[in-house]
Amino acid sequence: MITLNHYLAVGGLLFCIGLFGALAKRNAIAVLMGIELMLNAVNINLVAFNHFLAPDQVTGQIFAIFVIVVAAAEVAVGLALVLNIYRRRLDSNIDDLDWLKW
Amino acid sequence: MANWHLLTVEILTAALGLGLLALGLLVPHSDRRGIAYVATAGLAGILAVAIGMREASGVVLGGYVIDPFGTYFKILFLVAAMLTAVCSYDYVEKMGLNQAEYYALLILATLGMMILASSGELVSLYTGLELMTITFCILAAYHLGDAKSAEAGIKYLLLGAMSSAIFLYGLSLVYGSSGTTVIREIGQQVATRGASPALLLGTIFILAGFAFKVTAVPFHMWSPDVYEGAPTPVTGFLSVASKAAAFAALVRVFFGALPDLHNFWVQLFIALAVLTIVLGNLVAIPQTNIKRLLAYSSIAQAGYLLLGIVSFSVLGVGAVAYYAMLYVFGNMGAFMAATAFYNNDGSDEIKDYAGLARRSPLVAALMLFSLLSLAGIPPMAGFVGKFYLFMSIISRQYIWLAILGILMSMVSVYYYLLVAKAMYLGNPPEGSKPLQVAPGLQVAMVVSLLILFILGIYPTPLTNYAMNSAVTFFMP
Amino acid sequence: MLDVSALLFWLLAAITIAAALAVVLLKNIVHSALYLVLTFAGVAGIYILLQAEFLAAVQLLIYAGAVAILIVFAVMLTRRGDIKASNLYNFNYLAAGVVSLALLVIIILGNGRMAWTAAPAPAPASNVAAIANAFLGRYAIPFEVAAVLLLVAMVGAILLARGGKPER
Amino acid sequence: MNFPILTAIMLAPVAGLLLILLIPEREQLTIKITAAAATFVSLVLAVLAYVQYDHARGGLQFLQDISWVPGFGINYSVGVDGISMPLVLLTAIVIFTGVFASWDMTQRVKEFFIFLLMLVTGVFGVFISRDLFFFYLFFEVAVIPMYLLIGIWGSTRKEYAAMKLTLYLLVGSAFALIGIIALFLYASQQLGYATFDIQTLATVKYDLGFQKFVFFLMLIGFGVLVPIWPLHLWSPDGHVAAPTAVSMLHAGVLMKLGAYGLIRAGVFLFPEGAKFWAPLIAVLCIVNVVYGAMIAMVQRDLKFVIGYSSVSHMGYVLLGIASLNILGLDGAVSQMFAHGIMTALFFALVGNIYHKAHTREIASFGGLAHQMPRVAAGFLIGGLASLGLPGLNNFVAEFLIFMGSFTRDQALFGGILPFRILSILAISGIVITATYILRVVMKTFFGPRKPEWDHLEDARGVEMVPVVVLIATLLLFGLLPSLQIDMINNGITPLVAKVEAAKAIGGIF
Amino acid sequence: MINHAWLIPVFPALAFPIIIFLTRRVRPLSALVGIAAIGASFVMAVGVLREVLLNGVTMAHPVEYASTWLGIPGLLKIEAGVLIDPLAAVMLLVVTLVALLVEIYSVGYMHGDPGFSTFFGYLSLFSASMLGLVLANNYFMIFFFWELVGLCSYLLIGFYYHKQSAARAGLKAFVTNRVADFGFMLGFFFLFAIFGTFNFRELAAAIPSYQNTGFLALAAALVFIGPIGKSAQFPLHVWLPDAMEGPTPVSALIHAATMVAAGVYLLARAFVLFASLPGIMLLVAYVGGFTALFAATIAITQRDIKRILAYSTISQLGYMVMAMGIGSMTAGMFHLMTHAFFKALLFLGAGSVIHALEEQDIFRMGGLYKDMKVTVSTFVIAALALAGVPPLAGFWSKDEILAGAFDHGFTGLYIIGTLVAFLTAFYMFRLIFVAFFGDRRAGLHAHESPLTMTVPLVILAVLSVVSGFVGAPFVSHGFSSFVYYGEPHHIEPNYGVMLLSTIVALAGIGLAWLLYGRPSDVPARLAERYRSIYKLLVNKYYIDEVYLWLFHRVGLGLAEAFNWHDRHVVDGVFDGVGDVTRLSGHKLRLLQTGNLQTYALVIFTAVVIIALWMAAPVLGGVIQ
Repeated sequence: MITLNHYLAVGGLLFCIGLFGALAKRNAIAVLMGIELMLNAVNINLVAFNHFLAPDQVTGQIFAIFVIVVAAAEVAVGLALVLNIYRRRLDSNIDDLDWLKW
Repeated sequence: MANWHLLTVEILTAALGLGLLALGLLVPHSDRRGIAYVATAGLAGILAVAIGMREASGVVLGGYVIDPFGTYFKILFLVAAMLTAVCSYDYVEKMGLNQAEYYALLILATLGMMILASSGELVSLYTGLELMTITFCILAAYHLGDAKSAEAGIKYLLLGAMSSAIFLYGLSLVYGSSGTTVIREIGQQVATRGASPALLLGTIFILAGFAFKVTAVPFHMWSPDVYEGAPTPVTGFLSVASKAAAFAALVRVFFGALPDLHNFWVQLFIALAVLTIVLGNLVAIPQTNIKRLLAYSSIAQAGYLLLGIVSFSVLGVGAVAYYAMLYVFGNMGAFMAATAFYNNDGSDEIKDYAGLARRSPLVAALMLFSLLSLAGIPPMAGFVGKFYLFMSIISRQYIWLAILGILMSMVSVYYYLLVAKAMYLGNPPEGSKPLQVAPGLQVAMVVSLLILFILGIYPTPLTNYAMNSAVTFFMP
Repeated sequence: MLDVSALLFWLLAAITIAAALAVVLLKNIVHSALYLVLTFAGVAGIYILLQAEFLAAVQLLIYAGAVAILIVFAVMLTRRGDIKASNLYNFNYLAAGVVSLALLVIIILGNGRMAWTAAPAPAPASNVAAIANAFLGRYAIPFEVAAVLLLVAMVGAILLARGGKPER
Repeated sequence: MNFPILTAIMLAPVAGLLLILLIPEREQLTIKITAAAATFVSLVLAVLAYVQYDHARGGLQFLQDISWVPGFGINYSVGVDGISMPLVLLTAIVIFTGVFASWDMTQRVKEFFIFLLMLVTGVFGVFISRDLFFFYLFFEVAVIPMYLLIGIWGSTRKEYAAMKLTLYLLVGSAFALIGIIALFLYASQQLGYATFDIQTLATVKYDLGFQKFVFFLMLIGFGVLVPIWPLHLWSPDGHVAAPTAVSMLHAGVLMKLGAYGLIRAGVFLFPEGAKFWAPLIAVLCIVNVVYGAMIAMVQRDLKFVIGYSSVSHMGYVLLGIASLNILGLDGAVSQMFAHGIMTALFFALVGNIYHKAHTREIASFGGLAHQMPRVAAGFLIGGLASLGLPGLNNFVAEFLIFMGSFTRDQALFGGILPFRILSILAISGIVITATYILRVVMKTFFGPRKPEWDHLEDARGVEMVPVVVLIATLLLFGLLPSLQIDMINNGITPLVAKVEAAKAIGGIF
Repeated sequence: MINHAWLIPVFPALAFPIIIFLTRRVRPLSALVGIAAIGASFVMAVGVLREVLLNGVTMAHPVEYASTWLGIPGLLKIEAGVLIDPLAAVMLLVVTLVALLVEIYSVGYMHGDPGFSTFFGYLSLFSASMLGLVLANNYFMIFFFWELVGLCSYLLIGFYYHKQSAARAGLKAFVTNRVADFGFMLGFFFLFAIFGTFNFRELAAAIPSYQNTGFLALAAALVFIGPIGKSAQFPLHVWLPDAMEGPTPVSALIHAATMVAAGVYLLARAFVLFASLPGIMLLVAYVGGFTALFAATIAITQRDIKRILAYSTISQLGYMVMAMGIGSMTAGMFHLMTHAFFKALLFLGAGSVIHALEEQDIFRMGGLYKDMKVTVSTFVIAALALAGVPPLAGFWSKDEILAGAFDHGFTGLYIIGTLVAFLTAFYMFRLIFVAFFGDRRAGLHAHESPLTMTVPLVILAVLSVVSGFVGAPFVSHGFSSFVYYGEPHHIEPNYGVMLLSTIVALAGIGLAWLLYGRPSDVPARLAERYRSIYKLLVNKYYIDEVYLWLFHRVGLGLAEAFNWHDRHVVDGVFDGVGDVTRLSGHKLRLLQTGNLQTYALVIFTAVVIIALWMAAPVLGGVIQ
């Protein structure tokens, strides 16, 4: 029997993989990918909760849709910024973005 | 439905923002300055409406709460937006084109904050939060000619996205353990079901998300970089309004949904407050860039605001509200001065402020008194705010916390006075001229200065409003 | 014994996780992007298992379609140097691994200790109708906000991607 | 309601300040005259109030109440009693003379007088406030103008000194603030309503632990300003760096804020706490007196001598407070007044010398009495006041303090050490004081004429205003002390009655 | 007249501001104001004395009236009052008379000095203070004026402030007196602590019945420190010789006749306190006796005319103190009075010489008697009086002290006293023979002083001759039945003592003549022979050196140490706190690396840490 916890475990795993990607990758786009993974993990959680705990309402699914929308917006702006920076520095590595520090 | 009128402020704001976007396409380039005035006037109008609605209360669509607390913060955002708009006239012109978009984004960010402050439901809270965050990313990167600005934008975006991911994870856990996203209902569920591991974990995650937005240490690290890189008026707006909005939402979530867990989260907030106050103030000392200095100082200010949360009382929330409002004037005052200086000399370095008092008494005075207000020196408004905050935590017997807070605010006096030292004690460089400040900005400066004094000397009306708005969270 | 849905779950879970791992572990960013699409698809499958068909469709459309394409484009536009080493780790990947693992343990433990309280009511017949109702009813405000948000993102993306004229 | 004389005293400088804002910078004389006029109004009103104070009725007089923040029981309420009235007068005298002592100021005159008047407003505010909130508010208002005044117009390591002073004072006031808030919360819980009114707060019964704790906070908070050893270092540095008028106001009045706060918000509200900590205060006061005087003896800069002498003299104030009886406290308040006038005189004269000679190095002087007989005479009189010569105000004050502490019958350290021994040790300071003051007089003013100082002109014209006014004040209250002591006693008696009514407890030692 | 006695100090007190502020530029007027004021006081003092004699005011029944100067209800009453008894009346007369004569003398002596007017102003202030002191009816008031006379002494010693040595001498005098005043003040604080009053008569009434003599003895001993300082008793005598830096009339008035006698006067005023404490009395007696001998031995080797007189003064003051100590207040006061006359005369005479020669070293003088007849003859009369040659004033008063010591069984003190009498006669006549007789030194142009100076000399000379008779044992109802402690008594003449002291005085004069009366190398040979003793005496037993060492090495050393401690340790600690704060800011700043993934890492690490910190409720259990 597949329980809620199974889904949550998948969500958790996905979240942490995404987190690892976001923390450990040099390329800004890869970081964005990691973030997308994290958001997907949240969505799995939301939908699973919706399915197992409160199926009378679709709150979780609605929430997930909003998350997807926001994620899309974030990606759009994020990629635009990456392009902007790339054009200036010919580089999309985050390591090098340290003009602002201390 | 019957109570759509409660949304007047939000609707007007959205209309203004979108209208400006449209206007930007219609108005010829040479005449763009008018857009700035329209934006300012529009904000002023909305502000008037909001003040008129300050006592309104009601719930729209079951999850959107209009109450004095929310309206208080909306007024705050509008004031901040107005000051930012006034402050931006020259600055934006210097940055280049796209003025209409700039003001539109400013206003839409304000909209996001309003949603955030009034949401009684997690989904709209999240969307409001993201509207604000993404708009700010764009605004932070708005100085297209400046590589630092882009860096600020991407730092804010990526870190903001990561923090909202964990925040969202927290929301999902809270949703899972209570079965609802309406804050009031969550509160009821928590009251009946009690604490559970996932709920507490969710609380921690949510706290991390808010801590990021309010720049609580150690979630603060984005802010100095972003503040430094972003266009100065945007930094001002970001540092006051987005922080205030996050605090408003934080209060709603923690006091509305999780009051029964306060024994749990108060400890976390204490830790955050201590770290924030200490680190913010200490690291501000060696700063040489005014924006960075203000960034650290505003980190420290967030720590003081957290004290109000720690106290978990009407007084505490009221103090947070009061402090947030005068913080608008204090911090925006400083940023207005910094903008005026940047417009003339193109520098944000404190050492270049030498002799500013001779070159422009008004700008120097505004900077000085704004900083003193931030430091909590009477008769500036900041003193009263800090007074309430410390009162609130002492009433909870956290005397050590109060001592720490006050001592660290004396450290803050040190670095604020370093700025004062440059402005007043230093001599202006050879051949420097008096600062040219646009009349509109001058008016805004004088008004801001006067308000700082007035709120410090006669704080009663605002105090009453702030305290009354805070009562909501402690009514059975 | 394993029933069909369980089998599907394990399968989808395995694909999703494996693809996700590939996204973060591979050194070629183009490959990463492709595996990302696969992950999104896997997640969409899980949604179906959870009876959220509409959401699965949205997921496929927006994520696997739009977002992934956007990313691939971006990868192409910012490509420079050797594509095989376009997606390397930074210097603190070890710490990142430790933190991620620790968080995983915490999440699993926290969730695992939960006694989830299920609502008694049965699932509504049609998700789609319920979702539509919710969008235009209870969630009208976030819906509008999301619309504004997308507009903002669009404007912003155009502004930023177009770039400004250099400093005067 | 009658004419709000106290508010008028406080607002006269504000009015002057606003007027000065409107005067263009180059009209220096007009600015100075405006400042002098504003402070003169304060002075006249203060004298008037002093004379009109009804001794028979006693207590707080010239009351004025305006509700300010009702929710927190904050009222703008002013009034003076026998303790604060002399200090209001002191402030008025010192600022009035201070304006004249700054008459030779030529650099950034406008800002200078603006800040100076701002500063004095705060000082007046503290002394007239009956509301603890306003008390504290005014207390802090005085600090920042001080920073700028010292930082801009000072000398000798001015930036360092200004920062040091500001931080010391603010850190001190931080403790006081905590104390005030804790007190307020405790009291409003006991009373059932919120109030910051000092008289009302004094009616509350605070439990012993609370008293000890809060009094300690007050001791640190106000002690810094007194300044109590070892928190005193801001004061010599600050004195030295500050421009003349600021030194006058600073040593003359600002330090008194601390002692006043300690009496008003410390002893009056927490008599048992005061009893507990009194021995510590007494011990520290000996350090202040003796150690401060010893250090003054080896200073090379005239202002440092006076700076450390202030540390030493304020030690007597502490001794008076520690004695917790009528004589001692009468003396303490009287000493606050007397020291204020005396030290203002010193700084006015040293400022005069410094302005003309551009140095304050004692070793470089000698025989200045030849060139500057009036300054020398004034300085000598100041010195005599400082060493407690009869006929001058300081003598009366010190005498009362000595009597007060001497008649305090208490045994410390389990009965081994009578309080009296502490007081004897402190009194021994009069010998050291005489030594260093007269040595300075000798080295600076006596001895053969030095031709290199022949260009120095004696004080004359407006420069003599501070000298004459201050000396006259010292003589007036020195020869007719009843004028002062009756007033002070009027304020101290109820306070001591409260202390005596409090539970008898042992001291910290 | 008695009822207006409070006016006596008021005249000169008014003269002071008048001279300083009004008449300073018109010198003759200044002198006139000063003299007129003290003259008026003198007239009133005579009137007071007359009324005291006629109206039966006695020691037991004085006249006292007072008004409150400073009162704190129930706690403290400080009076400004007047207490007139024979003691005060005599003292008033002595002070006003000497002051009057000195002021007249000063007109001549100070003629041409740029500080002429100021000088008269200070003298007036001094007279006022001294008279106030005499009239005081309580300890507080006596202390008040005690300090003021100290101030005047300081001002007048340092009158020639351009001389470094004068300035130093003034400082020394003031500080030394401060030490004494500190003790004095503590003493009457103790009295106040015990009895709750400062008033002499109230104390006199209360003291005899007080039981705790130990405590009282402490108070008395402390009070006695006051006279030790003011009357220059060992070990606080060091200031008086240096005080000779002041103008000579000042030395005559303040440092010989009046102010230094204030200590003795205080002992007389406080006699009831001491009389009840035999131990303290003994202390007083021996301090006095020792000082008398000690100072006399120094005087025999000094060369400076004023210094010789100064040590002589110390020695004589020691006599008076000794008289008090052996219980004979009458003798003490008697000697005070006669001493005031002849010592003032000696100083004025010396002043006349200095005025003429501008030279103070007696060995550079000689043969002055030819040119300065009045000065020298009056000086010799005074010296005879001081040496105790009958029937001059000094003889009677000194004799009474010696007789008192003998009668009361203080044999030791009696021997000391007699020895001192011998030494006194010796050093005075050493001075006279060396300075006034013998050969005239080359280059000296001595001339007699003007009339304003010589007339006071003559008057004082007359007084030095006759004033002794008021207290001579042959006179009935003399001084002893007038100024006394306890019961009036008549002193029986003790012919043995008289005879011995006369012989001793003559022997001293004779020895002086032998050694110094004609050219001789004996003194030099003696000095060579007893070189170490001679050096000890010339250097005044090195007491100044010891004090200087104590002050500079110990006092200033300690002060420097404190200063260093304050600047480095205390300031170091607080600055250190500041530095640590600043430094930690600088270090913490480096955490901000600029790398956004590090920031993210920190955020998530923080989340993990918080979760682990809260592991108990989150992972391991459920909070309540």
